[in-house]
Amino acid sequence: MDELIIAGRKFSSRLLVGTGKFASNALMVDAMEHSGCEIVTVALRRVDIDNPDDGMLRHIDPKKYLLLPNTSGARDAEEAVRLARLARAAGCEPWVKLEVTPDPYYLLPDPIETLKAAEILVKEGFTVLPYINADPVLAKRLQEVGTATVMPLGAPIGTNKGVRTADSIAIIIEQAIVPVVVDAGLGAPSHAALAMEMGADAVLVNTALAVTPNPGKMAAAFKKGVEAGREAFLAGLGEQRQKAEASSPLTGFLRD
Amino acid sequence: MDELIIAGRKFSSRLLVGTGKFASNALMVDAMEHSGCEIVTVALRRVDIDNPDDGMLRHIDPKKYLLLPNTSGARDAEEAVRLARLARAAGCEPWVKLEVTPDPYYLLPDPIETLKAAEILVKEGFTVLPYINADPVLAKRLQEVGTATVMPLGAPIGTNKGVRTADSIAIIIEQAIVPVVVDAGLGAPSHAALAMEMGADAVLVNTALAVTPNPGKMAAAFKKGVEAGREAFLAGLGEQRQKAEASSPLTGFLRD
Amino acid sequence: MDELIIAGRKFSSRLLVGTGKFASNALMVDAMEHSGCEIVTVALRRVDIDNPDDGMLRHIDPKKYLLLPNTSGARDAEEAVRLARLARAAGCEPWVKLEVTPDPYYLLPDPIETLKAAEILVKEGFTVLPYINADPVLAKRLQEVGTATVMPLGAPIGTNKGVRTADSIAIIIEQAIVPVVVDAGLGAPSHAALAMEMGADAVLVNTALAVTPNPGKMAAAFKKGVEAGREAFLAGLGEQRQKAEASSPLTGFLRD
Amino acid sequence: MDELIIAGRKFSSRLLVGTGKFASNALMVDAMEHSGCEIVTVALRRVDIDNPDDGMLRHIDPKKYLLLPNTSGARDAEEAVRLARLARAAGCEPWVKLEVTPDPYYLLPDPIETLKAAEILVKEGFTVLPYINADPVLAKRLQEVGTATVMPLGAPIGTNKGVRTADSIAIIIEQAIVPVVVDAGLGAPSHAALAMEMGADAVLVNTALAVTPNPGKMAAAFKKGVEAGREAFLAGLGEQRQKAEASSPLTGFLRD
Amino acid sequence: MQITLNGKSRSLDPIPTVAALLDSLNLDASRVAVEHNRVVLLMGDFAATPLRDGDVLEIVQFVGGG
Amino acid sequence: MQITLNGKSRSLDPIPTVAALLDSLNLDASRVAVEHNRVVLLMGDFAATPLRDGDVLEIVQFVGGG
Amino acid sequence: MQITLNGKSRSLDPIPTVAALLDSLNLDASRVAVEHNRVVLLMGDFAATPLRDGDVLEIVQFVGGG
Amino acid sequence: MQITLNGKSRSLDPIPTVAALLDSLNLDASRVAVEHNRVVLLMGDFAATPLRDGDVLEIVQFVGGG
Repeated sequence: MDELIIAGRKFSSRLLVGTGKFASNALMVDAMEHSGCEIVTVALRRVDIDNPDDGMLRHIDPKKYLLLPNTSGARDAEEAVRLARLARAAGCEPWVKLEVTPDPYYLLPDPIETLKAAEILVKEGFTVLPYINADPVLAKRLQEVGTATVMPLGAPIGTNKGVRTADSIAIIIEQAIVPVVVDAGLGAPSHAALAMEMGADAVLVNTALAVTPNPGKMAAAFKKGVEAGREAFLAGLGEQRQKAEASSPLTGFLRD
Repeated sequence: MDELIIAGRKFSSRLLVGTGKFASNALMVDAMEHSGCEIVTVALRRVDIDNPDDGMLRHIDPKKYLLLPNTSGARDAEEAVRLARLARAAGCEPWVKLEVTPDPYYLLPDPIETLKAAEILVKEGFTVLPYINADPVLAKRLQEVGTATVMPLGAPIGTNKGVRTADSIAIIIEQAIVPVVVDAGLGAPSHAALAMEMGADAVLVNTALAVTPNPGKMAAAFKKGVEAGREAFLAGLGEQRQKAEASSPLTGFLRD
Repeated sequence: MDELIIAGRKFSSRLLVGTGKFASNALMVDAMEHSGCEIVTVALRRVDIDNPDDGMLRHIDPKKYLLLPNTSGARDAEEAVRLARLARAAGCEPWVKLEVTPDPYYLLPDPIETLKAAEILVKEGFTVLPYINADPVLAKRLQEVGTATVMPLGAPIGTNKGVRTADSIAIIIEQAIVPVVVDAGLGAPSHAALAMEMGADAVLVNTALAVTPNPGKMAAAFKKGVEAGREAFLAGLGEQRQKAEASSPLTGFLRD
Repeated sequence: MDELIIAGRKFSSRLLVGTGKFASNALMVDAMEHSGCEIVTVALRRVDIDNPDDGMLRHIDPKKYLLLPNTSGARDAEEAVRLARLARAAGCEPWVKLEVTPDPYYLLPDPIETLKAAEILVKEGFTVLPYINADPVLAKRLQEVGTATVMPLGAPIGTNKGVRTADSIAIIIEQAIVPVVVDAGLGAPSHAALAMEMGADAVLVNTALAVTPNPGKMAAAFKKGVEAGREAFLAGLGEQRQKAEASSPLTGFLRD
Repeated sequence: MQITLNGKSRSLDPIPTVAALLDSLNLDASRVAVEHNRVVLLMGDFAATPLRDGDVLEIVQFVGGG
Repeated sequence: MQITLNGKSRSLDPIPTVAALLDSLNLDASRVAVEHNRVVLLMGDFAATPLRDGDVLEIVQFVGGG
Repeated sequence: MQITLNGKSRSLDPIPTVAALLDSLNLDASRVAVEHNRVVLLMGDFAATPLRDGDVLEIVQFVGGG
Repeated sequence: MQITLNGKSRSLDPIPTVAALLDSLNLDASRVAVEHNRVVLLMGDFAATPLRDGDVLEIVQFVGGG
């Protein structure tokens, strides 16, 4: 049985889903269900004191999904650590998708602050899944401090550009001792399939599911794309060739 | 119900499978079954008079699969027409995958001879599925003479390079009045998914299934890849963006 | 001395320039001069009887530039042949850039009509430079009927996309017995350099020079790009490698 | 006059050359001269006590070239700092190409150690040119501590893959307040031209010049490629378009 | 009393504890997380955590995020 | 009699028809297609198609192909 | 007389030759090419080519093109 | 005396200074850089830097590098 194991915990789905930007909670849940995912990311934000809503959490069945709080919004290690602690205090398991993105335009991660926060959070007993640039050396250092995965980006968040960082991600995968989860920028099932064919252990998708008119249908498509890529990776893909190779016999033709 | 209709005939699978180069008939059948395909291509070759084998045909259940004879090996229109007629005489339905490939190295199709043969075969009542270079004008002319599909190549046969001709295939799809089947060069499920996301009606795969150690598993992977791409196309894919777009809220953060 | 030879005529420049779409004749001439080109393409159009201008021809020094009339606008072989004959009657040498583009949206060439016109024009003594899709088999057939070059497109006219058809152009170059001139779609010097590094004999550029605010400067840039690519091709480019290779010594470091 | 200014010092060439891996000092000098470069990188290694050679330095005219010592071989900040100090003590100006590459396979830079070393060296008065992964946030942080440039890699050292990190480099350029020098992986003049067209301020090349049979000729080609890209960037490149745009007039044709 | 709540200063009638504050704001203690003077509180501590003049509180909840 | 079969010349004892030829070669008529002097035969015509000296025959069958 | 010139029908006072027509239109014969009833004329033939009622002429010149 | 030179231990007849050491090794002081017990020396200091038993020296020079 082909299982994804993160920090000793087994998952049968290799598609993680983000819950941001959906037009409604109903569409979000529809996407979650069709995706077959077992891990969903959530963010922490201030309660609007003057007109509080009762939040989106009640829409997510804690028996079906592992809630993975992210530290989105954090601009440095300290803010990320505060958010992780708040999430745990709010009753989540001590898992955290570590995001430190000082740049508001491209939301790219800060390698220095991310490593700093990862060290602190690992020491505090968190299972840390860091969102990073596709930087093989940084990925190694994070694994050395004990992160449970590395989550290199395929392209900047929300761009739908696909695996633009393929060369670096291939190196990260080759050298990884923990699961590699490709995060950010995957805009189509073919992107997710490609990441999996390269040997990624899982992918995380949000924008592509949230911005389509049919989140449920798109989520089902991504589910198949991820499985397709994984199965092809396990089956063994052929090399790319320069010269053509006939798929029909080259002998026994009429004229021969 | 999302059906592929070729020459008035309905198919629920959008993955066509070629039967060449498999290590054994058993592996070929395994791939066919896991692929969920309803159309399989075959070639015609001289019987080896001195030690005839009883052929591969008995391994293919004619109730489950539409046999699509190709004209592989033909170097000009005349040879292609002879092969098509022989295939029909052998008891096949009058469908033909038209291939005219004078160049033995890259097995690329000849636009002139292909159009010539297509005209003759259409007049003789064949349902013609021509294998062509990704040439939008040629694709148009073939449709004008009445071909049932156009089958532009993604990359030379057997190279596994994927959809290298994406720009031209996008134009062919935009202008097509018959199904567009991307043929040749698709080496991974992500390639098939991409073709479908672009709006292709179907894909044909052979080498990628035949050269892997696990044809059945790879065929299942391609089945999912094709479905993933099709469903994503129907659901509506997002645009690629230059700037990032946060998937988590940008307001309400601790510091604000 | 590295010369480009077309139909026995020697050229020292490998950059051909189109004269369309310039904001003024002065800018056109500026681009021609900075490009170092020796061949410029022109089109034929009806004189506006009611207010004729005296044309752009007097701006082009026939001693410095070989005028290469194109058959732009032709939708079939017959129209292309008429235009070629008119151009010759107008006093041009019997050279023609053969363009047959029935499709008004993407202006892609028609392989059938192009071959038909090429045969007629070659018989009539024209030096024929056909603009074609990147179709290796068509390129071969045109050479067999005696065209002086083949001019495969890198991308549709005016798109600035670069050499999107690299795989096919590489095959055309490998198999060519006449100069291969990459035409259309080259939007930047890096595109022209890439084509030349691949072994193309020359490139033709128009839009990229006409649409920039500084045609002369851009033409000079393309001149250098073409020369850079040609010289690198002649010097011998290195292979792409997967693993890195240090450019500094790996031994004798402090710690060793 | 279009000058490259690094740390207040003006250069007319935007091509930096590495001196590693040349088959002979003569070929190295030949490449340097044809490249038109004004900055050359060198490495520091232990003298072989038992049979010392008198080094390559005497082949480099200090009046023509600024010697830029690199810290290649350093696996952490401390080793990099030691090397920089040794280089200065050896009589070089206090400029250093900062390289910290713990990974011996892909020689990719360590973001954490690189930033740490940069801070120290800037404080000690060095002009620091750090070699980094194409990480926009790291690039920003290095500029904040006072580096004179950032040198993001196009692809791993010696791979000749070109600007594989284009998306990230475009962001680095957009946000940079110091010159951006694309370093590593540039294997052909078209790669260098592309980097310059994107708005890079300069490029550094070594392997592509050292591994060719004709370093001098290749260096001249890169010189032109860099100038071509720079001039095109300054002239203003056109946008890529999806639809074609005729370069010949669409009206006044015979048939109209 | 004056406290700073989610970045805004507020004056309230004296309230004994964090739990009481949540009550007064009609916030479900099980749905929020609270940082009290930069110290994160466990839910169990809300009732035992006295509120004093000048306290700085962050009250957050989960929202959709990627 | 002399015939050219799949490109090779062969001398055989006289054989009356294409069907008989297939028999003599142990070929299952239902599994092959036959071109007789450049004319494609329908299976039903094998028995009715006389074989003559100098005839040129192509006997083909389906094989795996893409 | 009636002729079709560059696709438009025109009535003119009788004009003897193509050369004369170009004159009357102030067109420099050295800058244009002429197709007369679908036959391309060499410049040297303009003067010798009579113009008749119902003739179809195309008069073209070079313009910028790629 | 014993010193560690470029990572290798060496026993030498007593040598007074770094400059003398370079001499004895036929190394051109103007072409090398020296680290003495982890302290980088300026060229001008070679003569003034005494060599003692147990000293650790690195003597490096420039080579081609990218």
